Amino acid sequence: MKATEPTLRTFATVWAALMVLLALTVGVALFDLGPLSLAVALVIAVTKAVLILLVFMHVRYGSREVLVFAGAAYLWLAILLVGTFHDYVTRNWLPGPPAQRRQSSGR
Amino acid sequence: MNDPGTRSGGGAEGMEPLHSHFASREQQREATTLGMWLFLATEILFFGALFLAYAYVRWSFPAVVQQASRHLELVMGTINTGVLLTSSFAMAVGVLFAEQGRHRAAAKALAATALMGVAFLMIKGSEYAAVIHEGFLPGFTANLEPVSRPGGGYAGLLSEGGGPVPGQEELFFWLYFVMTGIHAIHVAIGVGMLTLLAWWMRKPHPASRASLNTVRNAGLYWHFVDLVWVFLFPLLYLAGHRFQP
Amino acid sequence: MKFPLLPDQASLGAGEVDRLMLLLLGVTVFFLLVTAGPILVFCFRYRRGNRVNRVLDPRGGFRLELTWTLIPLTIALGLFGASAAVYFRQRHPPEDAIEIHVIGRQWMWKVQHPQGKREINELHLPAGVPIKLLMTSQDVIHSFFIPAFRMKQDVLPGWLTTQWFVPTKTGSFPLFCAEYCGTDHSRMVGHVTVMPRPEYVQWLTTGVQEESPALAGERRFRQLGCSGCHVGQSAVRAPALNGVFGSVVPLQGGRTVIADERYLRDSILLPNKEIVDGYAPMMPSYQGQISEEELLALVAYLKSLGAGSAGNAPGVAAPVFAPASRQEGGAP
Amino acid sequence: MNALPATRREPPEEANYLSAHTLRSWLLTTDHKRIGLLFLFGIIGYFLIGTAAAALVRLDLVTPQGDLLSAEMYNRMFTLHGVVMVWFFLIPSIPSVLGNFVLPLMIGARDVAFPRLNLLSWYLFMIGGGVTLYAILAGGVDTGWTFYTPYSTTYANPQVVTMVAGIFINGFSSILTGLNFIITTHKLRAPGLTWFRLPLFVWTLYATALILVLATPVLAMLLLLVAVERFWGIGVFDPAQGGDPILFQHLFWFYSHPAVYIMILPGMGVVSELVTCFARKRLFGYPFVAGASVAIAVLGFLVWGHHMFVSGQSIYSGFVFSLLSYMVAIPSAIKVFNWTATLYKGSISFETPMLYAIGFIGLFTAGGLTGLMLAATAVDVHVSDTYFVVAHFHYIMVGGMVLAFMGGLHYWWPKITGRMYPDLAGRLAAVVTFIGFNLTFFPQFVMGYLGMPRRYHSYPEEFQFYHILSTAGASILGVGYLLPVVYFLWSLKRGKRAPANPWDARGLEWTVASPPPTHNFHDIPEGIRPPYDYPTPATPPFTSPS
Repeated sequence: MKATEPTLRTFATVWAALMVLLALTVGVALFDLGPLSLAVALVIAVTKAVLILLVFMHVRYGSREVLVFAGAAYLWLAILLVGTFHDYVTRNWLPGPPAQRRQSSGR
Repeated sequence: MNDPGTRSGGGAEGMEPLHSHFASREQQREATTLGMWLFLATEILFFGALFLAYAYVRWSFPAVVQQASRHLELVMGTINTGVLLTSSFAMAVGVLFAEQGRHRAAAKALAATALMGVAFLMIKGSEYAAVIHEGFLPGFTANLEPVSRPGGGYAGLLSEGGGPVPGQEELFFWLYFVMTGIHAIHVAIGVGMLTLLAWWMRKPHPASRASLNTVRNAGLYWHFVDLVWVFLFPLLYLAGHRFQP
Repeated sequence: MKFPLLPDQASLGAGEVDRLMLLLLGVTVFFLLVTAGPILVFCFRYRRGNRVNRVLDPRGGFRLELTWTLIPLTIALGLFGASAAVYFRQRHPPEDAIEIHVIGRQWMWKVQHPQGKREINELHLPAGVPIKLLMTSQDVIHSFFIPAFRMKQDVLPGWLTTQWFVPTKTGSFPLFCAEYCGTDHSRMVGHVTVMPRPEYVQWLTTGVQEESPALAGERRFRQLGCSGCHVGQSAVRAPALNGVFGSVVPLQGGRTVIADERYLRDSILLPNKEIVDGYAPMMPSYQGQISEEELLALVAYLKSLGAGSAGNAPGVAAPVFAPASRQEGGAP
Repeated sequence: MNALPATRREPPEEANYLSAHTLRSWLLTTDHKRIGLLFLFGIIGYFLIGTAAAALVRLDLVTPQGDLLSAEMYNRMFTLHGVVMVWFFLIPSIPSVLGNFVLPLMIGARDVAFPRLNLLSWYLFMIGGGVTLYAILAGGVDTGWTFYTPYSTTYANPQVVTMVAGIFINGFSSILTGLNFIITTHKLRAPGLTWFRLPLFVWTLYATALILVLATPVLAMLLLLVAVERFWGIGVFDPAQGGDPILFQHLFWFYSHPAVYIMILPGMGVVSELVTCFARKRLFGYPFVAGASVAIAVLGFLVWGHHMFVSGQSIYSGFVFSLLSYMVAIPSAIKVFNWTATLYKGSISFETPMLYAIGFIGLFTAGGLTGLMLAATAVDVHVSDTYFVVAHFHYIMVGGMVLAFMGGLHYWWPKITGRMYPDLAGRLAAVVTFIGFNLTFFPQFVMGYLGMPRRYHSYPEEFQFYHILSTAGASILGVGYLLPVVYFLWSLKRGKRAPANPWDARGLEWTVASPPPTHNFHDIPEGIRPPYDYPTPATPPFTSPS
């Protein structure tokens, strides 16, 4: 944890970084990267979010409890998403007997 | 806020009246900050349920989401994100000035943040108008007459270009309007709060109603609203690649 | 006023579920004895005013805690394993089961046998033969529940669910709707009548002769113009449907899915949900134009198209799917 | 509970938190003790409404064809029973009544962290309740308390949105209470009161507050989406649009299963207090019981899928949720074993609170173990949506939570009102409740396994015998609930004046007068003793790993 309190300059640099990341995410999204495009967009969004959380919201300069509370909220969001999605992902893994799952002759 | 139980001291401390049941200002500040963070935790999960609905639609209809996402106003969305990020910067500066006791500068910064919030809402409004005008408001045609939907099939969108037939795009645009709508409501609440705070802080007398903790909490709330938009923007606007080689 | 404790065991699976239930009952009685027993003894022995040795040895606390954490943990894992095995069998229909279509709608069950015979709130079954129910709903969520078979499965609108059983005991057993579905949820009941096999075959031929779902499906297939794209060398590129049922279909975006009844049904109503790799999403949605019965009939017809048989039905093009190179192992 | 006239022969009371009697002093109070009482009035009212609906349902079920109510009215009654009991009695009762009253006293604080938010929580509770009552009077809702789509969004009658709004508002009351308790426990503990010296009731309230804060927002969004789908006609739960009714069930049970832990955890905390006080003995394995409380709160969030084994959810998810449901049973088992061990070599007296506590341990264990049967996917396929499930959750809710609430209310009644209630009448009520409860709900287990479905207005004849037994039990249970109302009201006027520590219990709340002064402690208590250090012969001082 950086002990020193944030100054105007820190905020300005973070602001600039956010603007660059915004331009980056829009630029990257113009091209078709297939499934990768979602991953890149999310990575950039998470970095922007972490920047805002740490500097603008003083998580970095506040007490450790704040970090625990913020982390817990995102962890619970992850529980909701993962818990629901392991249903959607596996819903089509049909329990059909092996014969039923043979491969159809390709083109 | 000052209720009977507070003992307000002078100077910068005046900005932070101590309530009776707290032992010290330090304890009170930590308690209010933690309390605000807990409230933000509930907001994260409140929006989280919506993001789950988005994840379901994107998982079930990937092609549709890509097609429909291209019909959103990318330029307006990008400007809006820029405006909100800048307002977050202004908010952080405002809180910094308040902590340094420079009331007038803090009031101006808060007013600037509120102004940018209003700008965000106006851009959002015009974006809605544009999208509705193209007939993408689910359940309505371009000139807003309700469409009787046997089972979600309305002529509108995309069928002329041989693209996916309507029915599931309504889900994407429904998500678009619900997610950005609820976010816009939060922005509006934030703007209202910030204008009130800026008004209270412009005259620096000790018993001013805007205590330092309130300003800090307003800052946390505003940064959170910006945080939600940071995720909303790519998921809704950048779902489909725009550049056709 | 007879008051039975166990419902009749009328299906192969019923005995298994009852045995598992008795095991769980045993565990419950064991834990009740291990807690309520000592509590009653301590309450009596250590009641206030009763002069008895109360010197307490504080050691051994942690070891005791460990024992009554690990023992319940192992028992719990054992119970999970036992029930998971039975559940796995409960949800694995054999391939040669007789498929009966069930459609739930607000406050009645409509049943259709593969030979075409229809029933309302009644289900006649042959004994000793595996039966697979293919179920969907026309409005809200229902649940096809036969206590005697210990079997239940929710019936969802817009989704196809299945359940299977092997009726053993002949007789008539109650049928309930178990998921709350509105005002007359409690009147959505009926009877399941299990008959010896020859009697069932004979029963099928009585009453009005109906067209079998597969034939009705083929008629509807042509009426709706599906054959225009999916059959023969048509100008429009659409996947041929011969032998599609049960095969692994590679989708756009790299995922693959098994072409089961649900996939066939979804492809008709929500064509752009799972688009086959290498094809443009141009199939129109038939939402609102096909009733649930016709949908099930179409699914039955598509399944009859060379499912398992090597030869092509006359006039139906060879199966056309993505290149064989995109091979994945069979679904787990 | 308005004026407390000092009768002639008793000395005039010195000023305490009940002294001011103006309406404004009640409706604008920020004193956690008064807000606790305000909540008590609220939940008693809603409990009566919920019980009335239950009585109508039970009477209607006496005959197979259900002669008392029409099918439509029956559906409205069980929905009313579900909604009012879950959101307006079970969830707020122990945290908002006993918790609000006792938590600051137990940790040596003058009040909760945000007193004004605490009052706002009560107002939101009453407004939410009012809106729900309006929805009931304006025609009622027949979707069941679960509001499953697409029935609730496309087929149910128009009052659904009003009731959903009522529950939405009430949700924020839960969030504010939870938020208040977490910050109070973190920040306002008396100096020297470390986490491992806190009474168990504070631990369970903290764990409950975690769930309140982390689960309720998902319910709020879900109800908002249901309302949006009813108005707009389009929504992500509508299968015709490609939506998924099972997505609704995922979001609903993500809230509702942790909600059942919101209901039971405070009850466990109360029982830990009662068992230690009336056995005059330290709690056995304090750190394990405290850890188990938080473990239940956290694990409770992972298991919601066991409500959906037959709902069309994927089989493999069923295995995952079934395994996790077995894991969540372990902390509850640890708690029950530790209570049993606490009774060993104690000197046990059987006042009313202790009877309720022992009743709780027995019935909660039975309820919890039938939960193991439901977590077994294979058995759940047969018993899901039958009376077996109804019996299971009533064993936990009524057998567990209501008994613990009654026990806690009797235990802290002298502290709240300054009056003693007649103990003999209390014991009678406890025994009558225990008998009535078992006669009501045990036959439902048998009926459930026989296949009697839930929410049925009319049923086949062979179940009538069990229904009659259950209705008979319900009437006894009704008597068991009415008795305390009688002697509690009696005790307000003519009860013996309660000393500061009637049970000679340990804990900071017993060091202040009863009823306590407005600001709880004249000066913040120092020299905190380890929790429950009851003197027992030749016991070396308990060294808690603080």
